[in-house]
Amino acid sequence: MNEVLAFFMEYREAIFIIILSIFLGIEVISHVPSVLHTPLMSGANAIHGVVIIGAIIVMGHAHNLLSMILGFIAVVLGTLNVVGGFVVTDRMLEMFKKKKTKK
Amino acid sequence: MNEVLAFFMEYREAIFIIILSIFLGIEVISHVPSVLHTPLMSGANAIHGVVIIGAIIVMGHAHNLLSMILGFIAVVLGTLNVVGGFVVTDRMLEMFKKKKTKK
Amino acid sequence: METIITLTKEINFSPYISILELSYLVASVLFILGLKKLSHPDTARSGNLWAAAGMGMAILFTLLFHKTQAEDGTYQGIHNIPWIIAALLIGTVIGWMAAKNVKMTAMPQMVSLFNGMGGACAALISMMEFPGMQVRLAAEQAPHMLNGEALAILLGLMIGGVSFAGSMIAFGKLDERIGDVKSAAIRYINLSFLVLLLVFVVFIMFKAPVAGENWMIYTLAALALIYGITFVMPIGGADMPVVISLLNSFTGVAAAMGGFLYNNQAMLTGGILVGSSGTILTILMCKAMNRSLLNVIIGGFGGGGKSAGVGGDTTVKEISLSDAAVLLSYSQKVLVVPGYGLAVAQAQHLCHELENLLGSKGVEVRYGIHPVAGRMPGHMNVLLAEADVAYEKLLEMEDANNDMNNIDVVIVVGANDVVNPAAETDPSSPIAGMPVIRVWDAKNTIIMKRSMAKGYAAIENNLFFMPKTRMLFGDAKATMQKLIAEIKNL
Amino acid sequence: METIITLTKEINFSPYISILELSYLVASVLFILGLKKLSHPDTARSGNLWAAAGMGMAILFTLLFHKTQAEDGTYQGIHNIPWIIAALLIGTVIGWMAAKNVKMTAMPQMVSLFNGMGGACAALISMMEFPGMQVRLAAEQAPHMLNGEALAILLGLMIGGVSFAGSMIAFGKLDERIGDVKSAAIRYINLSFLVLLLVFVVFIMFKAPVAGENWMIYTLAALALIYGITFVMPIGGADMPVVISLLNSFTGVAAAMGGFLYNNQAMLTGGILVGSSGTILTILMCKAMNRSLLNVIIGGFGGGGKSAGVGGDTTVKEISLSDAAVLLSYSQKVLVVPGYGLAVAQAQHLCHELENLLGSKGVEVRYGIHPVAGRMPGHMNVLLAEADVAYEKLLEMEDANNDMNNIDVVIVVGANDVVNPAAETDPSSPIAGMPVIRVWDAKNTIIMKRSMAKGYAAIENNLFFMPKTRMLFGDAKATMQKLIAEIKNL
Ligand SMILES: NC(=O)c1ccc[n+]([C@@H]2O[C@H](COP(=O)([O-])OP(=O)(O)OC[C@H]3O[C@@H](n4cnc5c(N)ncnc54)[C@H](OP(=O)(O)O)[C@@H]3O)[C@@H](O)[C@H]2O)c1
Ligand SMILES: NC(=O)c1ccc[n+]([C@@H]2O[C@H](COP(=O)([O-])OP(=O)(O)OC[C@H]3O[C@@H](n4cnc5c(N)ncnc54)[C@H](OP(=O)(O)O)[C@@H]3O)[C@@H](O)[C@H]2O)c1
Repeated sequence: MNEVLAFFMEYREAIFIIILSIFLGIEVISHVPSVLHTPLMSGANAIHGVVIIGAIIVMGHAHNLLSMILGFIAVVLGTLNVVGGFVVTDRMLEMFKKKKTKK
Repeated sequence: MNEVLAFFMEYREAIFIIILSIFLGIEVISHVPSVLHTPLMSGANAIHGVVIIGAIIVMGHAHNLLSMILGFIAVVLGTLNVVGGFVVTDRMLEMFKKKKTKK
Repeated sequence: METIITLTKEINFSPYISILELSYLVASVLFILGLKKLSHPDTARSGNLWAAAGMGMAILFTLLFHKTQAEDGTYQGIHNIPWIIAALLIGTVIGWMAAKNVKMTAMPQMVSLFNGMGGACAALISMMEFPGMQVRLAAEQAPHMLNGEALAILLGLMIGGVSFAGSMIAFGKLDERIGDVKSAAIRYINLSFLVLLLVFVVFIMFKAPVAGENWMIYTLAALALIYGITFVMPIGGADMPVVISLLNSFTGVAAAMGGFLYNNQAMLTGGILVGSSGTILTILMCKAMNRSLLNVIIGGFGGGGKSAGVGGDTTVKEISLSDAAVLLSYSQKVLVVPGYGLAVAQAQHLCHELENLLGSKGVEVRYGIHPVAGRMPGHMNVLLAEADVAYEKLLEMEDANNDMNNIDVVIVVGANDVVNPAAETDPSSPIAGMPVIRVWDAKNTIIMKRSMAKGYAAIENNLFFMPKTRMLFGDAKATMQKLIAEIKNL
Repeated sequence: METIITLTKEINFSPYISILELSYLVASVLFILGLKKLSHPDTARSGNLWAAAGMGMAILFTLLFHKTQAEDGTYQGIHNIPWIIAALLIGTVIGWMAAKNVKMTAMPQMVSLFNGMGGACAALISMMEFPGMQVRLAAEQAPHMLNGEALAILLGLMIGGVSFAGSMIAFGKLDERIGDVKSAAIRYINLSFLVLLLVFVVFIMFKAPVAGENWMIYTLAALALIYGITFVMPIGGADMPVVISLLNSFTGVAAAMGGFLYNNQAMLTGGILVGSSGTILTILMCKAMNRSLLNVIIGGFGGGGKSAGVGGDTTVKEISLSDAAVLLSYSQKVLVVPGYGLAVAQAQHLCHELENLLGSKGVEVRYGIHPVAGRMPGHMNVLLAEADVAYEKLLEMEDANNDMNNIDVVIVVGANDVVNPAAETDPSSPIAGMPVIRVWDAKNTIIMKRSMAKGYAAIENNLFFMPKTRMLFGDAKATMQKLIAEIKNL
């Protein structure tokens, strides 16, 4: 119990930010029309590509060959996620461009 | 400029929490039907009564008579806000109790 | 805040602090969930209770577990507990009684009053924290007070003070103790006080702290109070619900300043949530009246609006009670359009009686509810619900308008602006563009009001002069009573 | 995290760190705004760009300003910058090309692939951080690895690994490289792997760290990959969009673990936002198909569903091309109901041509769009938009159903489940309760498909046997071409 409390205390700001973000994610999405489900999924997919920052950090502090190689792969994969994700989403949404405003 | 950055750095978690809360507040409210405007205003009014915690803290560490008196007043006022706020909101919402679910 | 951070770091070992922080986290989540539920009709009431539960928890745990580092370096829990409990009890009893006994129609005043209390509380906290901070900073020989703590204290005082004074004025206006002040000058006075207030905050922050020099904080408090008064004074009495909503969000921000000061998660989230959602709510309320927030604050509405010229017909036709009784009894579809006058006359119960009476004769009676009829959003819903009118009988404005051609008789009970055709026809009218209930499309219209007096927007209403309109003068409650008696005697 | 906290505290003086943190804050806000805009049709595209801008900023500022404390106590910026930029370039070129060249109909696969890349990236980060952490903790002689850092590393690996492997399988299924595996046993294998995975994570955390002992992390990685495969394998190929959405939110959580590890605000918010909004989106997608998430995951749908007995009529009436051409040309209102077959045949452009042709003859042609027609939400809208069909011509399911009685001819182009009456009549049908387009209420129905084969839910469709229904067999594109030629020749 005490360990859980200490853990909570140590990370309480992060935990708090996590909780607020969870609520925010739910609220933001909950009124989306079904036509947008796929582009939204794809856009969200691109956003979690933010993991690339972690890849850059490890790669930026890698010292041996193995971690250089792994880091390199990680950065490539993360970039794929980011760039591919945003571009594909943009292409999907381009399809809707002629869409008139609906009530 | 440096001072602003240092300020930001010092309070960045709080600033972050503030920003997330702002978004959350906006998102949560933006779909409320107009019948609920008044109860919602009243409910929100009760929630900001959380300032009473601050009043309890100052009162709890007051050492001279003046701050005792001011603290006492602050706690009374804060309680009024909290208790009155929630009770009045409840009374308002009681009026809607027979309300059937609408489409 | 800095000290609090180091404090919580140093006494990490104490599980009490963790429990306290955890309780604040839970309270914040309860506030969020409560607010979320409050914005849906079915869950609103439980939402209020959830938020209240969060509040109770935060208060209790603060009393039990809060610790501050005293000047001698030791950690001290909350002192003066008996006094605090006494204050809590006094506040609870007064608040409870006031909230329970207030009349349904006086609720906006009540909310305003409670909001003011919160603002005052925030301001008092700042006033008590400032001297201590000054002493501390002076001891450290700080060259200025440019830090987060001072900012939070000063803004808390400023915003809380404005909110307190403004709420009191709003209360007075709604309770009809304070009249409207109309003058172009006050707008400039207003603005200058705001500028003065902000300049003074900056001034304090750049001054080197001197222990015991407290005149500044008192002056700031006085300025905030004055600005609060001049801010609300020129705004029309009937715009007060919007103003209260705005001041409500101010108090939220003031509470959040306290949260920043004490690094207190519950105060921070609770305050900011109210601050942002209150702002949005204010904007939504303005939108429902088809006005901008700026327009409400600057005024020019709610009194003194130029009367739109009454064109053509200028004679008013009255209807006798017995004619009205016959007309209603032999109709198929009747629509009641209630307005502020219904609330003033407290005629909602009689309205429901009339509805039942006509219903028993086979007449279909329903209500057309304008979103801003009355003086607060949902005012009519609340009144009619109080009189046990079934929810299905209440038509929203749009639905009522769509069915208007089929209505035989519309009875307008103490409504005026919300049935004013000028909103659609006269672009120069102060209510131009506001959606209205188009009662003139019905086959007959009966208007119950006491006189030809204007409504909230203080403009003429052409409806009264239209060929299908008949007036039934008198207090809505008395007239309604007589009408019911007539119908029974038919 | 701990070290990072002290780190940022100690080098407070460096404005670079502050700028970096500020950029993360701005990036987070851009993610939030982007997501918000993405959920409204009019702003979706700019929302995507906002989020992309936030991402670009976060990456750039990380490269420029990130600092870590090395073992010797000095602060070091990002090394290996040329290599990192090379990797970024390679990823950009491949990602860009792949995204630009993929066929519209293969987009779900693409999303799945990119999602898998993100998961793999998260997993790799954990694999690289674990040995270092073990060395550090072993040096401190820590009795176990029960701390936030280890938890974040292990969960990041586990979730990222599952997401990677699952996405690859989902990709394979959508691309029809991997078939469906149906067996009750796999469900238990599945569950046991999940339990094993979780137990193993707990086991690692309770073990005392030994420097260089890396088999654990490799085993965990292997377990995660295997579980990812067994998790997705038994789920029907056409449920993949839902699965991808779920795996998408997994990757979000994995990214957030990285954010927790590095105390990185942008990763934390970005990841969690995607985690929670992705979960809600998954649930919404299931709702649109009238199923629960559990039902999708456990399967039992999308293959092998028992065929609902075909009652009464069992003969199918065909229609000749020339008859169809006449029928259409002399109708007043025609409704096209497209389905998955339209996508397979790529007949959307011909559809639009038919619409124009009939329109020139005075026939009103519109489209009835079922929300889950095709294999991804919005699939039909995307296809028809690609073929330049005007947005006003697309009716949502409800509107289409309301107008169905007035429709002279419905042309069902490669749809099956979304026009299956069993959804309404047969409570034991796997699609029971799913809303469908009630084409049988129209005066005539023409069905274009290649055979009597079943659709996605693998059930019979009574519609084909109904008296007003006529079949027009053949590939949708070829048939449509011939039909257009016939109408032109009339
Ligand atoms: N709902 C909100 O949130 C809100 C907030 C702020 C402002 N407003 C504004 O308030 C107005 C509401 O329109 P409304 O049509 O409901 O009210 P109104 O325009 O203010 O008219 C009320 C009418 O009721 C009559 N009345 C007063 N006491 C009466 C009594 N005892 N018996 C019978 N009649 C009585 C008055 O005429 P007599 O004196 O001749 O009897 C008056 O003309 C709108 O302009 C709206 O924008 C609404
Ligand atoms: N939209 C989504 O997000 C989503 C996601 C997952 C699952 N689903 C599910 O997918 C289904 C969608 O229903 P649906 O009616 O669109 O499709 P469907 O039920 O899968 O039926 C498609 C029909 O198109 C025909 N077809 C295939 N290729 C063709 C071609 N080249 N030319 C002409 N016809 C062709 C097939 O019959 P022949 O072989 O005889 O030609 C088949 O019966 C629903 O069950 C839905 O729940 C949707």
